[in-house]
Amino acid sequence: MSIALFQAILFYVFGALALGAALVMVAQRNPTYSAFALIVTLVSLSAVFGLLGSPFIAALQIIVYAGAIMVLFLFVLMLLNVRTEVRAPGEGRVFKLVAIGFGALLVGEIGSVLVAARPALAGGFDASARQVARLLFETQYLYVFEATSILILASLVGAIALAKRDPSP
Amino acid sequence: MVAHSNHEPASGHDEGAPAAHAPAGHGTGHGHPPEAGFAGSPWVVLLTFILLFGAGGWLLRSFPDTVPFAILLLPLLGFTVLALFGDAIRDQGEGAGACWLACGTVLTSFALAVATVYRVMQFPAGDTGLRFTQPYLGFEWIAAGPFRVQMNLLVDNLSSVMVLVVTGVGSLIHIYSVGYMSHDPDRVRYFSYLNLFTFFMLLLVLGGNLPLLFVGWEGVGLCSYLLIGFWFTKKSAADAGKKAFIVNRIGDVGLILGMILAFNLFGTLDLVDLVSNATSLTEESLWQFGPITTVCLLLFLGACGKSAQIPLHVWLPDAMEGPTPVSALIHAATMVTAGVYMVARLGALYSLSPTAMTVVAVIGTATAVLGATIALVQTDIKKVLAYSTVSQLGYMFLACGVGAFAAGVFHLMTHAFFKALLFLGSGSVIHAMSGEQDMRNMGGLRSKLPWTHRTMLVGCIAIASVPPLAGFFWKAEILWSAYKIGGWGPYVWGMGLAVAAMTAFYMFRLYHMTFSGTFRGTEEQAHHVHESPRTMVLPLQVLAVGSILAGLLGVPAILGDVLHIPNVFERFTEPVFEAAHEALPQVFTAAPPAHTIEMALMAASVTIAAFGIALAWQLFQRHPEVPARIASSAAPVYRLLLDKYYVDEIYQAVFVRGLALGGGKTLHAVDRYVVDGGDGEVRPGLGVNGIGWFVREVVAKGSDVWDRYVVDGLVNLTAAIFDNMSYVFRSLQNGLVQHYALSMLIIILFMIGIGSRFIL
Amino acid sequence: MSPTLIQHALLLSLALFAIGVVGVFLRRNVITVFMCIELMLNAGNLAFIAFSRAWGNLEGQVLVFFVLTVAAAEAAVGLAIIISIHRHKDTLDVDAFNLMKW
Amino acid sequence: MSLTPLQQEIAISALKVLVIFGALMSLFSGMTYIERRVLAFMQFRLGPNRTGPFGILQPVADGIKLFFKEEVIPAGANKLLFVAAPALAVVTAFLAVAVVPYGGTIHIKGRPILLQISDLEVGVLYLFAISSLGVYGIVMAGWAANNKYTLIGGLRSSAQMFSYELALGLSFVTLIMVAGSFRIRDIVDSQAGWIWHWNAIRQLPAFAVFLVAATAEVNRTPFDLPEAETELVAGFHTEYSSMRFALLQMAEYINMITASAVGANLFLGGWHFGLPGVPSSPLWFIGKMLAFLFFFIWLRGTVPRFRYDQLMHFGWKVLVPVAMAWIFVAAALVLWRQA
Repeated sequence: MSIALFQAILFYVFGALALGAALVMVAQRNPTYSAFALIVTLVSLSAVFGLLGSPFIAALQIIVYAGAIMVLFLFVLMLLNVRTEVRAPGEGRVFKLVAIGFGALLVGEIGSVLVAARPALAGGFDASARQVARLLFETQYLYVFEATSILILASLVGAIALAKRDPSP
Repeated sequence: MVAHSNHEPASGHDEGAPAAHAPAGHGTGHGHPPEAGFAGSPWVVLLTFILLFGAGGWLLRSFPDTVPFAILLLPLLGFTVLALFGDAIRDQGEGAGACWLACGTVLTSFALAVATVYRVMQFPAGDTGLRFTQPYLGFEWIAAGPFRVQMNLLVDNLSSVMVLVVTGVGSLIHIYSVGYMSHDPDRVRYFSYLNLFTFFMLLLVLGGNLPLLFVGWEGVGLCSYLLIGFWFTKKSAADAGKKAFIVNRIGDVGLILGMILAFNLFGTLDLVDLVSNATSLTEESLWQFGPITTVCLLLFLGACGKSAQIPLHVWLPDAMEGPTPVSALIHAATMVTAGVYMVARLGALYSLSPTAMTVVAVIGTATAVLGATIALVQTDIKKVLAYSTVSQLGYMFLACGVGAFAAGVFHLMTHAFFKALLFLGSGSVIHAMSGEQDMRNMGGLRSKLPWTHRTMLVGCIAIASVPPLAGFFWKAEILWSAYKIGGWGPYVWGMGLAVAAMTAFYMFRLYHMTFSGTFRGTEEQAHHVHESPRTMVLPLQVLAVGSILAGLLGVPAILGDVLHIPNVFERFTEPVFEAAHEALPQVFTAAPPAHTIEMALMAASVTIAAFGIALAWQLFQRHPEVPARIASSAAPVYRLLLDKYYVDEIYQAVFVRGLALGGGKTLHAVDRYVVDGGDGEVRPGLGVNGIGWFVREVVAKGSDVWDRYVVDGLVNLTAAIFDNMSYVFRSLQNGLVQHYALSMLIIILFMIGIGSRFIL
Repeated sequence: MSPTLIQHALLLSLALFAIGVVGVFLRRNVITVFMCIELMLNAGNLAFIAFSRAWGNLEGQVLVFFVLTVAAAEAAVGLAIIISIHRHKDTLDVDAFNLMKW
Repeated sequence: MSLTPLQQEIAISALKVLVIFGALMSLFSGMTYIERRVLAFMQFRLGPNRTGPFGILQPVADGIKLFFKEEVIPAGANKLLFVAAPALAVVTAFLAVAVVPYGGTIHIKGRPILLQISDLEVGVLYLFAISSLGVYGIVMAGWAANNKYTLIGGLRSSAQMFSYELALGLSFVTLIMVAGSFRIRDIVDSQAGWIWHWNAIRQLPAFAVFLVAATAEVNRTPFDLPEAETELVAGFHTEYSSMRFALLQMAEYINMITASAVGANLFLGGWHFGLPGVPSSPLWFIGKMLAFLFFFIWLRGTVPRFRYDQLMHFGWKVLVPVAMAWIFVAAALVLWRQA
């Protein structure tokens, strides 16, 4: 039993977890369950990230997605008090079948590419926060970073403006 | 490079300390105006001031490269303080204190500027005699691929002169404003703007590369907008502000494009490198619109906007809506000369392109003439000065255009003195007349405003070229260098001479209408007239002295040799224009005439100036009734001048309402009479209708059948097809997001499918 | 850690992405649809990470960083939009939002 | 030894986990007693003093009582989530402890053993991640019980944790900048030596922000709005009874202990004594942690509760700006020192 095997096992465990939770999320009619399922997916994904040797992104994944975004989702769900989806009588069935068919086609297409592809494995891989930060702040990405800060600000204002009750009524 | 970035952060850190408190100290220094003093024990304040100022001085001494930054940042600091705490200060009843704080910052920068210039002069001169330092803030401002802009200033012979002018005149005008604005409730805001303007102007002149210069450029534009519209409740003021802003934008487009092209051309925007790269290029021939010419002309467009040259001169006269000190500082002394500064700064570049030089000279001359002629008849005292400014700026560009950069900058400096003096004087007059600006309601103020009168007189003499004051020397210099280039030089010289005469005339017209004769104002104006407070008179006196002495700095060589007065100014600034002057001989290939001619020209300019003065005296002192008669006899010309050549109206018609209405009418007329012309009966001719008539009578009948069955048939068929297909397609656009998403997915799959063919 | 593992990670990301895509079509609740989109984004992140691991190139990590940022902004605005829509139409059924048609 | 190195590693880690787990459990039960006792003294009461000497066995009694109580699951509740919530809460609470170091390295039979379950390179970020997951337990509990008090309690607490996590994180940023690492161990070691190297002194503003934010983060007075008895019965765990209630309580206390441990590590120099001469030892760390715990209890005995709007206002308009400002200052100082 070696470290690599250990990691591999963990990888498959978390991968399966993510996959299963994702399926649950899509299959589930109750949006709140879907939300929790998605959270499980995200957390196990972050574990996968960690196993793929990028602890920084793994942490960020949980902080941003699980910690912020999904809480927002849950808030909205509770605020709007969303009920379970009622099954629509008949109509839309064809559409969904077509959609699933195309989804399968997607899997087929990209899967064929991926299966055929033989990814390499670089040695001496170091994705520590320090390295990522260097790349982020010492290259052209700095401007993108600043731009994203502006984006965040804009979305902040936009979200407030949108969700604010209009005072008139 | 003298500056080393290694100790920059440290010193950049401590330059704040002295700056932060020196103004407060100054506040206490002058700070006992009748209105209010500083709260708290003055002794404590004074002591802290002394200590901190000493500490700051020591630090600046030990890190001399931070001094220019201190010069820059002091006014900014003043602005910040006033902008953040201004209202609080005012509500504390310390408004006057705030004003003095503003003055303090600028005065301190002035002191530092003097120190800097002194230091620059200590540097070992380069082979050209150029002494410069490039203080470096220690970081790169923009680093985008090859486009790198350092955060560095440039202090050399030229910019140090400019800094002296800006801070010197600026501080005087600050002090003046304390008196002038003392009754204004918003004066704190006013002073914060004034400080901000000073900061940007200093950035403009000190900026070590075009982008920094551009920041200052835009900044002063902004401040000018803010200050013109300072009394924004008055619609005319607000409109004038907007006008200035917009017109300047037109110029700025040129400046930006020019910068971009310049970067493509030289691969750098650093001023020093620009000049050194420029010298390596070969000059273009006349009327060859190569890259250099294009760059120069684009930059010159920017200069036109900022320095109010034809065709962008229209904003400057309206800018007089702002407070008079603002007109003095921004629209006479500093900002409007930015264009001249830039052209002179890039003289090496311009001198490579005869085309650009010619354009500059021609535009300058034209503007000079235009401004002078309009100024002849204006009756609003500030309008006269405004147009005089326009024409003097034209003079400066004329100088640059004929390659006399040093003379142009010299004119710039002296003009800053006496034009600021004149504006402040007029401000004092207006102040005394309680807001009256029309000279027809003035007169006989000589006794009432003794100091204003004396100083104004000095200003008038200085601007009308009377030796040995400034005006005479630079006019002689510029005209001579215009004449000696040969070619079109003499014509320019003639124009310049005429302008000189007109200048002398309208200045003394202003003088006489204002100060001599009898008082023509209303009664309560009469007994209300009073000499301005000390704070306003003092700057006038200082500026007057400056106007008298400044001229002696730049005595033309020919006179200097006789009188043994060296041309200090030219010798000091010469190195900056070395590169330009080297290139000039290829541009102006005329053998310089003999010195006797120069003497003659000088004599001519003196005599014609004297003539102008005498004429003004005759018309407005001896026979005040004559001008009216002249005006009526030459009514059309008079109206033309009085209405400023209708330029505003033309712009209004062409650009504002133009294409909507004026153009529309024309087009309509053309359309109706030329295109449509002649419909067989009424208007015979070969317009559309003529042809139409022919067609209607002959061709149409035949084609009708074809038309109805074949053409319409096809059209209807197509229509039918689309009509039916629409029923199919509209179901695609059913507003259901998911359906759209599906179609999106399908397309993506299609694309992936194609792409994967290549991968596999 | 072996190349096959990387490959499986990529396949996992593909599977997640496909699930997200299908989910967008299956679910009629706007919020769930939105969550499916988030899932797709995550699949993309996974692919980025896997590739960056494969080729020892950190740019993938940086891109994930930006995806996270954008996702956060998007979630904020999107949920705000959903709330305001719900306020007007009082439902979260995507089929109800069909004003954008001929 | 017949174990392969990997197995040894795993065994040691398991051992560490067990030890820490036991220590936490006992500390938790101890805390319930100590808190009641101390509060009682602060209010001139006696507090629990019947069971055992000085009532030391009180926690045991409580445990037994809770254990034998009836489990009640409300009819309208969402069973799955209702059951899952306490578990989630406790799990996240325990997960956070994994990266908290409690001493340097000790050597047993020449084998270096790190006094820490796992020394993550992104320890601080991990802490955030886990603490942000902690919200879900509460939200779930509040929502699943299908009761308006619990729902409001859950929403409140999640909103509160949200807002104060921000301040908490910002207060850590400066430490990270100064230590130049996300590794908690590095941050602790950056405070070795004299006492004024402690971040609590060197970075007083950050410390102040941390104290407030941490108090809010663990829902202690004056920020215990989620279970504001006077308004919300018992907040999100109104409907819980018996062991699930005990679990929620445990989660709260474990969170508090974690917060104290983190505070002791990041701000009070962890296992360093504060004088260059004195050898560093886990004892100092434990002492500091206990001091923090006492501080929390003290607060509860002293300070009245905030109003909800005040809480939000304070979090967003005071705490966050202060932290930001301090970040700017600290960054400037760091840069200046580097130059």
